[in-house]
Amino acid sequence: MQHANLAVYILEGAMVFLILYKILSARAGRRLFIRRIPGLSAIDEAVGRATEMGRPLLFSPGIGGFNVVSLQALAILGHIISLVAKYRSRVIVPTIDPLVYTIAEEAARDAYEANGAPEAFNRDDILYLTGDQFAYASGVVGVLHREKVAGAFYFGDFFAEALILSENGQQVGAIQVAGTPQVTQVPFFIASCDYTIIGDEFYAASAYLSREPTLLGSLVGQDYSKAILLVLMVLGIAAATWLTITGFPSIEAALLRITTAFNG
Amino acid sequence: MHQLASFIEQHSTAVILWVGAICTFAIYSVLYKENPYYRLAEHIFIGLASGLGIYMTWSDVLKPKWWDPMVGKGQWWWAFTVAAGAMFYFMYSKRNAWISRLIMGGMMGMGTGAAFQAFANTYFPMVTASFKAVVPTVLKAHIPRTEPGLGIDLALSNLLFIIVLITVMAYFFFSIDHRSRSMRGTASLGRWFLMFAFGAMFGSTVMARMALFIGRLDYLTTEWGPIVPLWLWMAAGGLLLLAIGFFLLRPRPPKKLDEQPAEEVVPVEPVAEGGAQAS
Amino acid sequence: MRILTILDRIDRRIVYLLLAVVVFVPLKWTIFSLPLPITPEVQSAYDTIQNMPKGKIAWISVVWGPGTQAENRTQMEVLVRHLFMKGVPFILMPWDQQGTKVAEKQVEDLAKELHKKEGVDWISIGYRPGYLMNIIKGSIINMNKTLGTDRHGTPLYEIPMTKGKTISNVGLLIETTPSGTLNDWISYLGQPLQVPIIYCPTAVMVPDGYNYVDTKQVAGMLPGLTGAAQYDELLHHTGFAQRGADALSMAHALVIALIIVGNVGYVLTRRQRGSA
Amino acid sequence: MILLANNLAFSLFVPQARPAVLAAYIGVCLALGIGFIFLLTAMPTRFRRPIVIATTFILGLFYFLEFMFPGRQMAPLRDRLAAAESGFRTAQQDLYAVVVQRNDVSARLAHAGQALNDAARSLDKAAEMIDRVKPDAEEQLRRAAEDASRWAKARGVPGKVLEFDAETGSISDIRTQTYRKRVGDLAKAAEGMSDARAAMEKAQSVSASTPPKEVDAIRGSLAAGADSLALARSNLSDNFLSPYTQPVGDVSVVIGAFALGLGIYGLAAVHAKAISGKRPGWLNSLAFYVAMIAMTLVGFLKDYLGKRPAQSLSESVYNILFYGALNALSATMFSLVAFYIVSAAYRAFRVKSGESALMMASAFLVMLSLVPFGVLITSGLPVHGWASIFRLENIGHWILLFPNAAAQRGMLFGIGVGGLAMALRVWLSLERGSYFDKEM
Repeated sequence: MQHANLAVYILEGAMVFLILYKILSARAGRRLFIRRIPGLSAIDEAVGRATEMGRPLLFSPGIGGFNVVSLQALAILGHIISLVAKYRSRVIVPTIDPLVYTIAEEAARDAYEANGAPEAFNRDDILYLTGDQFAYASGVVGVLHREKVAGAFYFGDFFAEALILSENGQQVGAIQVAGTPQVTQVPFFIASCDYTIIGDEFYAASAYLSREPTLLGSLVGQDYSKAILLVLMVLGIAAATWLTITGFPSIEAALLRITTAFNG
Repeated sequence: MHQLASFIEQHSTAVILWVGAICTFAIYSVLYKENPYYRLAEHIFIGLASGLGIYMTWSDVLKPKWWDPMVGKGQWWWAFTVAAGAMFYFMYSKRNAWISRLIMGGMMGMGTGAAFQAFANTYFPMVTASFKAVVPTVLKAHIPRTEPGLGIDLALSNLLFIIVLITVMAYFFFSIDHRSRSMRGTASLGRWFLMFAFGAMFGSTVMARMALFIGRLDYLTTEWGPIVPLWLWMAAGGLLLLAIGFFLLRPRPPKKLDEQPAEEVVPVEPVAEGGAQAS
Repeated sequence: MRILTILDRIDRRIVYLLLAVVVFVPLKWTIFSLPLPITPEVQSAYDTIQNMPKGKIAWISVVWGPGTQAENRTQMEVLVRHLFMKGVPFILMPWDQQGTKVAEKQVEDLAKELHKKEGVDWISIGYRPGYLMNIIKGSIINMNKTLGTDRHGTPLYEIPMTKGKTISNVGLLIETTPSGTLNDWISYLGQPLQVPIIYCPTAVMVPDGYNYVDTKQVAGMLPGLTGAAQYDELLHHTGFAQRGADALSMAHALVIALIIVGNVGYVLTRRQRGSA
Repeated sequence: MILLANNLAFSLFVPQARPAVLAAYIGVCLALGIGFIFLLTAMPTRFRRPIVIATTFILGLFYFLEFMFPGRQMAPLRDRLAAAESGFRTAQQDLYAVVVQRNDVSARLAHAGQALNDAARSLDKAAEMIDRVKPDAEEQLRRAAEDASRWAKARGVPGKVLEFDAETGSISDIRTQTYRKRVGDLAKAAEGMSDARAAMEKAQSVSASTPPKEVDAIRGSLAAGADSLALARSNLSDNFLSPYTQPVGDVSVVIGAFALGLGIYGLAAVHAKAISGKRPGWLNSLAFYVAMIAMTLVGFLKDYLGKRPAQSLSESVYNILFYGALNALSATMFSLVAFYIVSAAYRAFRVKSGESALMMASAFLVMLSLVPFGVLITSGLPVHGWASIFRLENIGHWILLFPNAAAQRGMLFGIGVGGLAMALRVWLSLERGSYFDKEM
């Protein structure tokens, strides 16, 4: 659809309202519960192990451009980098987008400074590896092997190169944790990584890791939004089923109108 | 110079085929292990791709959208974008790094403002597409209005579709504890369905990926192969046999296979914690 | 029991070598040609060409480049073979700079094999950059003027095959593609002029392609390399398509065998460890 | 609103054709830009964060509002078109029922006829509206074009620049462009309506005795008619911001392109350090430089050397580097997945847990269903009838279409909502985390 209609005003309006409301109430000090996400607990372990072994880590923010997914990947990177800086370990961040590259570099520098070790920050660890999908993949494969990384994290948009990266990481014996909103690549990460974050656990990751009230509130708001969608679908299914049984023309007309509104 | 030029131009097809074949072998060598040839190919690859990136940024973006309107059509105001672009480079300044954040913030704003339209266009149709009837039409006497001829098979499939959809969505509720009584069954059922779907995605991708490999083999055998002299084929075949022989007969350190079977493939013991993932 | 534990962890290099052999051997030499069940969409593609009225010509659109030639070139090959055998003349229309050379060479080879002549049985208009819709719409008004010249620069109205022909002589469109160009053909040629379309997508695009088969917007489809192989079988011919399909089958068989072997090894090793 | 913004743009942004004047203007722009940045450096710290927040919000607002405001101008016409479209869709569904289920045909046909009659009335009204609106729009277009040329003459802008402008759509002539699009859209809507009407007339002639195949074809053209009405409707929905989406998009793409230098600078610096320090592998870094410079150079040379021998040489070298090296490297790297998919399947699909066994089972079934030798296993079963559902290709198809599609959709809803929430937080500067919390 080119422009919003009533369906958009109601549905997106409700979702935005719920998310903002939950953020505000969380900021006001309401305690919120978040279920366990096992793969994310493994991040600390991977960082600790890499420090013990004296080998670096690798974090790939995916091959997406400067978009919402990459921003979320950078938020996760921020958490990992401050862990790494605390342990005085190393993390190599190969990037494919110049803007993602600059933000990653700034985040890394800040994290080392905040942990009192600005001299431990090495600018060469944040890499820009061209904008080409498979040139990027070949570069990451090279880094995985040459640096003998002890842990690899893949968070962001991944496509066909997902399996190339994670299989090579597997070969060098790295602990690997991955998460991507590209659902078709999830099975390949599951097959070759130790932990895989599935679906929108990817967007829950920064809230889970930082326990920041704003993010926790947003996450609960997202749950309510999904509940709205679910209720809407259950109602639609009930109506469609009722229609097959009774054949009321009014139900048919209503369903047709809703479908038209939702499809623009 | 002239001779080189005319040689290249005359033999450019053969040169392209040879360069392509060498690059192909260099990349495939990484399957055995990371080695200097792969490393060289990787660096050349990144170099070529960056070079092409620079050239394409000019020829596809800056020239048609910026230089031509500005210089060719007198739209002088495009010069302002230079200042905006220059703001990125302030990230290297200690005191004025915030200027780069200003332009970054602007770019982020543009991306996020468009998210509302993207959401409506991507996910709204999915909502209505899920309005599926789950009762076969044979159960009642009169004419069906929508979905005429909904047979038992389709009705059952629809029912399964909806169960999968609901349980999978339930798995992704974060503010409800999965250990709670109401959620335990639903969420774990959702996870089972997820794994089943992942298997299907994996299985349906194999064919497309194999076709890519067949494509490379086809390139090597039908395009590059015919221009390769016979003696080279034979030498290469001999070398390959030798290499395989060496690999099979290579001295191996004695290992206690029965005690630590996972060691050879995965030097680091995987963090085996229940429920994290399937492998 | 050592052999069983080995099954549990075959070195990945051996796995890779097995794959290379299993794909290469059936591709290079026709060792076995597995009989293929013919699926309806391939059969109807075959019937479309078989039932083409006399005096009609075909358009072949080449959207692919060398990246997907294993699939798309093979699909084109089997269809061109059928057109040559039936004596249907065709115009090759390449839209990809690199694909042009590969496709033209393929047609030249086939023409030599089946003793067909360029200009009488086939022509190629050479690489054409440009917006597909404009070319289709222009051709509907005046085909020979819009398409202009063939790849050697001869105007189409001087070539015996196309002399005096218009869009109404076009009785078939063959679309060989690795990307989403089908919609333009359907909306500007297939639906308005009722020109049957044979759709040849790559394997990744096949699930989507069945939608068009269901709605009859395409007359037939050759799904990836296996579709081409089935077509070859309909032509009673054994070629690269058949070999490629064998290679695909073998590769899948290898994956399945490896999974079985791995599980046998895994179960036995575990049992052994459990009893020790 | 369009008029106001456009008049402002008209008087401020005048294209300059004479080279000297143009150079001066560009120079002044650059100087102003530098001055602006200089001002920013002097900005007190306490204002910095609010300015960044405001910039993010305002630039996000453009696309937000562009989506949220429905186009006011043609609203009644769009409503008519929507009504006609819904009539078409209803009739289409009825005909579908007629084709699939042969009982109660007459009731269905009556219902379809009713819907089509309603649609016809809506179409008539819409056509009336178009006839009424179109002369106005044409008049406005004519006046806008006249204004533009008069104004151009008054300011000494050569007509060539302006005319050329109108075609490609730059900010200086957005008014003309907007009206031209509106006139074009009206014409297209009328065309779509006449197509739809033809389909409708055929559909009205359907009777109980029409052969099902024909009914099905008519149903198809009804659906196509409904689609073209929907297209016409969405084309007519421009609001006051829509004409600016193209220029705004161009500006953001151009500004983004300037950032490439950051990445290339970083990449070049790493390799330069390796070469100057003779670090292990410095020869590879040298190869990187050679490749990058060669590719950039031949790319530009082949475009800008004109017809010289050196040009054709650089064209051949470009072909070798692009088709020979880059393409082969890319395709080979991609095809590595074929190997990794085998080793991953071998290692991961074990009966270690119920989950991995389940994943293995579905992968197995789908793989078998796709290849000839798998299909051969169940080729003994009948093609039609209930037993056909056990044929492997049908099982595979069913898995992809039902459980797989449902699970994907369930995941996608979560991902969509998560992305929307993230976008909302970034837009309103509510996001927390290292980069977003930093003091400026």
